Amino acid sequence: MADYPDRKVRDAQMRATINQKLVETGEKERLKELLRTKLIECGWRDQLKAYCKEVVRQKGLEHITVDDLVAEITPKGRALVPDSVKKELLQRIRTFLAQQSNI
Amino acid sequence: MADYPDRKVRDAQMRATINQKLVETGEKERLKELLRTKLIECGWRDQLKAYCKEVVRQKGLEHITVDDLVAEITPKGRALVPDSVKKELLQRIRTFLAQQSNI
Amino acid sequence: EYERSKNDSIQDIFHEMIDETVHDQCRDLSLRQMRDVKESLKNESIERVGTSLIVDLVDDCVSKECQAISHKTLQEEETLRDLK
Repeated sequence: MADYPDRKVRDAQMRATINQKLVETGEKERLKELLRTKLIECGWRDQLKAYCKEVVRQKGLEHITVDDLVAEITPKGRALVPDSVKKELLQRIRTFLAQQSNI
Repeated sequence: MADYPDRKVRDAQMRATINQKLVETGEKERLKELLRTKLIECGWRDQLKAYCKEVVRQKGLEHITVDDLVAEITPKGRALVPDSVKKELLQRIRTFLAQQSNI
Repeated sequence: EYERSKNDSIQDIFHEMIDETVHDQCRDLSLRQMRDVKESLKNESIERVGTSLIVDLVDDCVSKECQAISHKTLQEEETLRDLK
């Protein structure tokens, strides 16, 4: 229990270091781009687009804002990300970090 | 069905905007002139004139007023406008509206 | 401990990346969808209004022409009658 605050600090430092590496090297943007591409390829974007249309149709354009729509579709968007895509992303992050000497 | 009143409001606003555009640009007058020309060219005017004479002959000059005659020939006049003329006007208005950036 | 911390950080960053991307994509889709629907409703409205304006224009023109033709025909017929 006593070292709990230290652990938190250490974890935060570790996170910051990894994050910095990912950003500095441009890997974070590449990974996000990969994720976007995978989401298109697997049909996630089309599925969500159809759901988006359905929500607008049901609520009526005059009774919905962009923020409402984002709030409505985001949980579904999260749930629909295929496990295979998540696994690939995680693997890519791990592989990248394994190649970095000072982490 | 839910958005029907919205549609009515939208159409009313749109109608006012388009009408203003048509008047401001002089396009409404040009459309009217085009319609008159087309009605002469396609023989509509001659047909209606002949029908008008026929009505006067049948009813007798002494027993008919201008208002009677107008009431008699107008429905026929409407029915005789060729669809091609209406279509041409519709196309003209579509082209005109497509050229307006701020509608 | 070091590996645990590293692993937790990777998991956090991974989830954050998924969340950010999903949110960005959802916002992009929502903006596009709202824009497309607005555009499509506007086009439908333009088509309906354009058609109705032409119907009114034709009606108005036909009414005026019919009045003019009626006047002229009656005048001509009266002149003919008077000449006889």
